[in-house]
Amino acid sequence: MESKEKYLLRMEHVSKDFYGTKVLKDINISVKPGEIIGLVGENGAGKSTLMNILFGNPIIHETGGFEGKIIFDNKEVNFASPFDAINAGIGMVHQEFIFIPGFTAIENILLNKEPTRYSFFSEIFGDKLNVLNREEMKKRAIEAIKILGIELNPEIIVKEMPVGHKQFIEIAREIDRKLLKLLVLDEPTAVLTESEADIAMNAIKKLAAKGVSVIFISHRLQEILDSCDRIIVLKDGSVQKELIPSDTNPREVAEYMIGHELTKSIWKSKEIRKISETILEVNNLWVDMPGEQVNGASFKVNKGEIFGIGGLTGQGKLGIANGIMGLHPAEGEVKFKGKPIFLNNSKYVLEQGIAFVSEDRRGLGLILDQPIFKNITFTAMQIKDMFLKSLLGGLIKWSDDKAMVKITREYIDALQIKCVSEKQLARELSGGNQQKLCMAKVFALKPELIFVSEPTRGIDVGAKSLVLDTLRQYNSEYGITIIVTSSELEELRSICERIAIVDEGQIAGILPSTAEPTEFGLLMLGIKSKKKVTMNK
Amino acid sequence: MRKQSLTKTMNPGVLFLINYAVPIIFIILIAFAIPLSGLSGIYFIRELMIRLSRNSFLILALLIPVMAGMGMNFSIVLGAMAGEIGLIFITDWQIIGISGMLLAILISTPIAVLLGYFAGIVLNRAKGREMVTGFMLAFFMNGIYQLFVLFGMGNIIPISNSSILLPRGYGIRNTINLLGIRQVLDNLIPLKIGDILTPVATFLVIATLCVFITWFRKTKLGQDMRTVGQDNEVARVSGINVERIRVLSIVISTVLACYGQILFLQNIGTMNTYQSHEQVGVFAIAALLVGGASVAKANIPNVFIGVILFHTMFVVAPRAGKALMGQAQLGEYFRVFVSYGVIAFSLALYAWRKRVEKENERKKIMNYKKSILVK
Amino acid sequence: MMKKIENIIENFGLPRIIIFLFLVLLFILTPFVGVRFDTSINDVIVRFGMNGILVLSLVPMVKSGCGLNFGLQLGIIAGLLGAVISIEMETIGFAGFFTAVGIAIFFAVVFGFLYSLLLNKVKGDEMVVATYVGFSSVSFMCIMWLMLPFKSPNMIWAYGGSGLRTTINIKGYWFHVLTDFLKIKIGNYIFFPTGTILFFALLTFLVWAFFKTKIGAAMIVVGSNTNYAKSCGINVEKMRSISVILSTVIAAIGIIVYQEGFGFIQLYTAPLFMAFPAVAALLLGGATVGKASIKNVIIGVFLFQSILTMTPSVVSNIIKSDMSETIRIILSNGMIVYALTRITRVRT
Amino acid sequence: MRKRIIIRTALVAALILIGIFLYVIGKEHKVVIDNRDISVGDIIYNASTTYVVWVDNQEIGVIKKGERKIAKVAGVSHKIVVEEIKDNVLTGERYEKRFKLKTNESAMVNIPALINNANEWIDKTK
Repeated sequence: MESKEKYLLRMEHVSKDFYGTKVLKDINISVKPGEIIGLVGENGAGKSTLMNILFGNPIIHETGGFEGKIIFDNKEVNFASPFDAINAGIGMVHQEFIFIPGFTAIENILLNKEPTRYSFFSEIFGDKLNVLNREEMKKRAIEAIKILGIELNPEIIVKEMPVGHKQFIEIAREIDRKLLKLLVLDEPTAVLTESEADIAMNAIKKLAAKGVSVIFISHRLQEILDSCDRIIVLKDGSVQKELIPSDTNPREVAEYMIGHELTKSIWKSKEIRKISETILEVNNLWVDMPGEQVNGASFKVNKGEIFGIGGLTGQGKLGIANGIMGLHPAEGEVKFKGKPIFLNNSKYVLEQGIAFVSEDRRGLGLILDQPIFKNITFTAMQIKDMFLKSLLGGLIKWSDDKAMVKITREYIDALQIKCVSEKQLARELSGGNQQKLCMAKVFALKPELIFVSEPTRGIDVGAKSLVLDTLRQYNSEYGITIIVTSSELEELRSICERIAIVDEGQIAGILPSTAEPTEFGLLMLGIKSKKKVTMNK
Repeated sequence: MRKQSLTKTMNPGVLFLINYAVPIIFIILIAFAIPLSGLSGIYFIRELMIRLSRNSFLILALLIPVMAGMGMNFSIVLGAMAGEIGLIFITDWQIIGISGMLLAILISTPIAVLLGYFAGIVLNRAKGREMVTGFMLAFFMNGIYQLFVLFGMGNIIPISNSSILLPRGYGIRNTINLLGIRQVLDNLIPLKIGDILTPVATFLVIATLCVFITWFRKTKLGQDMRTVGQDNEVARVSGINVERIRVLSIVISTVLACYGQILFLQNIGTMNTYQSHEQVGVFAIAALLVGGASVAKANIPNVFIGVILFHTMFVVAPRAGKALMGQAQLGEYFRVFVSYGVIAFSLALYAWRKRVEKENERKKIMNYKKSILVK
Repeated sequence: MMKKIENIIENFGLPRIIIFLFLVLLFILTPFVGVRFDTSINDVIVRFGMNGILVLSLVPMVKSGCGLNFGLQLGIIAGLLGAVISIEMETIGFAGFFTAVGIAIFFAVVFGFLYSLLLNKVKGDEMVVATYVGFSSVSFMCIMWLMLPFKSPNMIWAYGGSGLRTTINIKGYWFHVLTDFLKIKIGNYIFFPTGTILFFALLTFLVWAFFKTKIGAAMIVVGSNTNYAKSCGINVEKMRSISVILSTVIAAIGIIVYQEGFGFIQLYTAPLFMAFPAVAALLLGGATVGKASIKNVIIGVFLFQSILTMTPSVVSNIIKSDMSETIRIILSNGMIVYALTRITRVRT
Repeated sequence: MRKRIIIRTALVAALILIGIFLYVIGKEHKVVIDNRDISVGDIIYNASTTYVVWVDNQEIGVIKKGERKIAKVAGVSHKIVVEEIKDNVLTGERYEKRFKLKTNESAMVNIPALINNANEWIDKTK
């Protein structure tokens, strides 16, 4: 018993499944007071789910709770809501800012924790009529900032601050909680410059020295190696390995993160391709896609190849396709078949013969309340004037439902879309069939180049292979160039010739899919080359 | 096709112009209208004095919902109705003088609270559309008010004083004479500057309200409202009961509007039972916007600047119209046009500005990224 | 069972049910309070023809996602201009009617275009802005009616006072040209305004047809999923503009048809509140802020006009005073408030 | 917490009391002032001259004999003052009386009776 005493947090045999699919399998993690734990893992390794469980996020309860138990501060806990977790002394700093831009640093640090002075009206209308104690607020804010050890005037409005500092505001807010025992940091350094990141890491170490335990989630492996006491590698919902930074190296971590077992079907070239000409050339592309920013990506795609874009979520891989398709403001030079194309103009891009199967199937991919045949034919009708009868000498372009239905039937057979009839609403189809619908819509455009984002996200295994096979087929039969963007490395390696890994909005490197998985892992973990690592060490 | 940049933010000078377009235009208009009207300075000042004392309170009632991010509270009309119901009762009971007015306030407060609560709940169910909803709600409640006053009073609600009842025996007359409380507050502390009678007491009341609002901003509740006003979601995750705060802001505003209307009518001295409240919302809001406020930001100076500019226009427009076209009617129409136009114009400006500013924010972030990534 | 009822209420909307029951009650009561049933039916049909097009005019904007057109007055003004100018030109009969329509369309296109530029700048806040654009344009026209140099003695004040009259009698110009076209008399009390109804049917068909064309289809998509539309390379702003212009034009025609049946052109502040009944009618027909169809228009106008015609006669016969105005206010505005509070709940 | 409940209940009570108080002191009463002959039992007081009348220090005006004037006053306790006037000159013949009125009571004052100190100088009616 007393041996366990020295642990602040113990998660024992924690398992969780969403609708039958196990996302966490028998997790055992224990954190000592004042210890910094680095949490590493691919997308879907279970990091976020684990944290949601710890914080008693409503999603967990709505989906039937979890197995196993959590002992925090020697009490078994199962928080009903994040607020309970906070009251128990667990703090969280999110990747995306959560504060009021129009408020000063002080007001933000003490958001809804403001100390107040008594006013008589509170007797009549309740405590909320007490007056804020500005002096006290300032004092506490400054204390918190001091611990962070940065130069920051608490009086200025956060909106006016340099972006880098904004992250500190959130950390400071957590520090201010007197009863803070455990702090969870989710990618806190994502938006920070190297130097700011260092400051942040030092602040975190200071906290730990004060006895606050820290769980540190980051994809910047170097930071983790530099500042954590222990590294826990999650993979496919279970603890793959616990490592001590001092006696490991990036490569090892990457190995554990990506895993060894070889894919059943790595891409095998049917015949060795002769180096064909470049079809798409992207130079220094910037895309302002919230959460998936692209910061100057450059790469080339060969005609007729299947090109993969991978990387961890939030690093910007999705931004590339969306940017080129003009769905988010973009800047930079994109050449298609040798001639430059305008950005920020979807119609133009589509007319050039570039099409897009969006990752946001229900939002961008389909009109859920419209029948299948409309969904498949609409884009083609608008862009290529297909499926239109022109009356009064082309004065009126009347939509030709018969032609639509005809082509729709063809695709329904070709892609084996399971539906009652072509008149059925897209909303009523299963995820897999909706995805096929999106693809049919794109094929109907007869494009030369297709962007496909997260083609198999949230669809069942059977449909998965079918979708991938369809892509392969259209690539080999019609020689359509396909650029697949996916968070699942295995998937990419199974259909792509070459895979580019995106990290912090830039192409970290391009590898043939036959390369060692670990190599990809290293790229994802922001380690461009051995040299840089040693340099930072 | 237009070339768009990720990083080129909008010129702040232009933004400033957009912010204050309405007051600027107004000042220009007035600059032209005053000489045309040929009004004597003294008359002019007297008029302004009256209108300041009469309208300021109602406009101040708009400030708190703006703070809570609910935009211009078109449903202050509900408050005005509550106030009028109070006045109807005291006229019926023949309670006169300052005590009559206070009693009216006392009676109408609970009604205003209830109406405000109702309005708050309705507006919560129309997030993002508070204004148009509040506006329609005002129309809707006007119907209910008619039902209550025109058919309920003298039927279900006993009204003893036949002089305010319609000849048919129930329902309140179209106009009620408020002789009993006419200008009792204005003349409570009589003070003559030159030959202008200043309603000192009324101004004191208004001043008190200003103090209250400034104080309120400093309270926890005030802070919560500002938080909610800035960002619902952040407020929610930091544990603030957003819905409740929003309702409260409307309740307060409604109650204040109720007092405002009583103040207004004690100055006028007669009450159009079925019209007095109808335009309250429009004029108050127009005035506030003219004062340089926006849907998201309004403070006490805006109120007074607004009253002065807006009502100067009201005073001079008819005369100017007459001088210009030989028709007072013209000026009449013109000022109605102005009140509506101002609202349309500044709402549009604001909605547009909101977009520009959002883009600017994103662009700032991009700039930052570039600065750290491009070497 | 309980569940089922709840579902029905949820789908059909409580106020709609209440109003419907209220209407049924009215019809049941008519004979007992000594109101002629046939005449009231007749009124309903006539008013249906008069108001149908105004309500129809709302549909394009709803479909393109611009919400309920509280700025309907803009179209009405265009219509009024057409009407008065046609009279100034002393055009009579069908010629007069169609001159009016023609001129009205011209103005409507201009106004609609400018209006759409504004609405595209204020995406999300269309409705509140539209409301005040409507109001201010009406009050602006009040000034214009005073100042515009019209000469026709039937329109300007007989003695003194410049500017147009508040109401202009169109007898002798194009009064009832549609109503009396192929008019069918049934007994002494009922007649069927074939022309009006036909004209309404024609416009309805055109609107329906429009949404079968390439542009129409694109417009619907813009309304139902803007991002999808963007990803298909549709120019969202352009589609919205077209829908706004379309709405304005139809509204302009609508008001002329209304006057044609009513017999008078009402100027000055008369159009101020004309948007709300139309909107209410559409909603009553089952439309929401985001969805509206021809069906909604027809059902809505019928229900709404029935209530407007029945309440005064029936209710005032029961309680010896006229409550109809009050009831109208509560019904129409209540309907709108209800619709406005519903949409966001659907969204979140 | 208890403190709070007490304060709030007290407040509500206070407001109600204030309400009643306002009602009482704000209530409007009609006071009819006659300058006419009046017979009390077998005595008859004759209205002989003209008087100026004040009620609650507000001048009601001149009442010639045989005339009547109406004053509207608010509240409970009131003071009426009459002074004789001869060829537009106040004679200094002042008579003062105080009287109370319950809510929804109105009074009828007879000057001849008043100046002769008869008990029937005032007649209160519901």
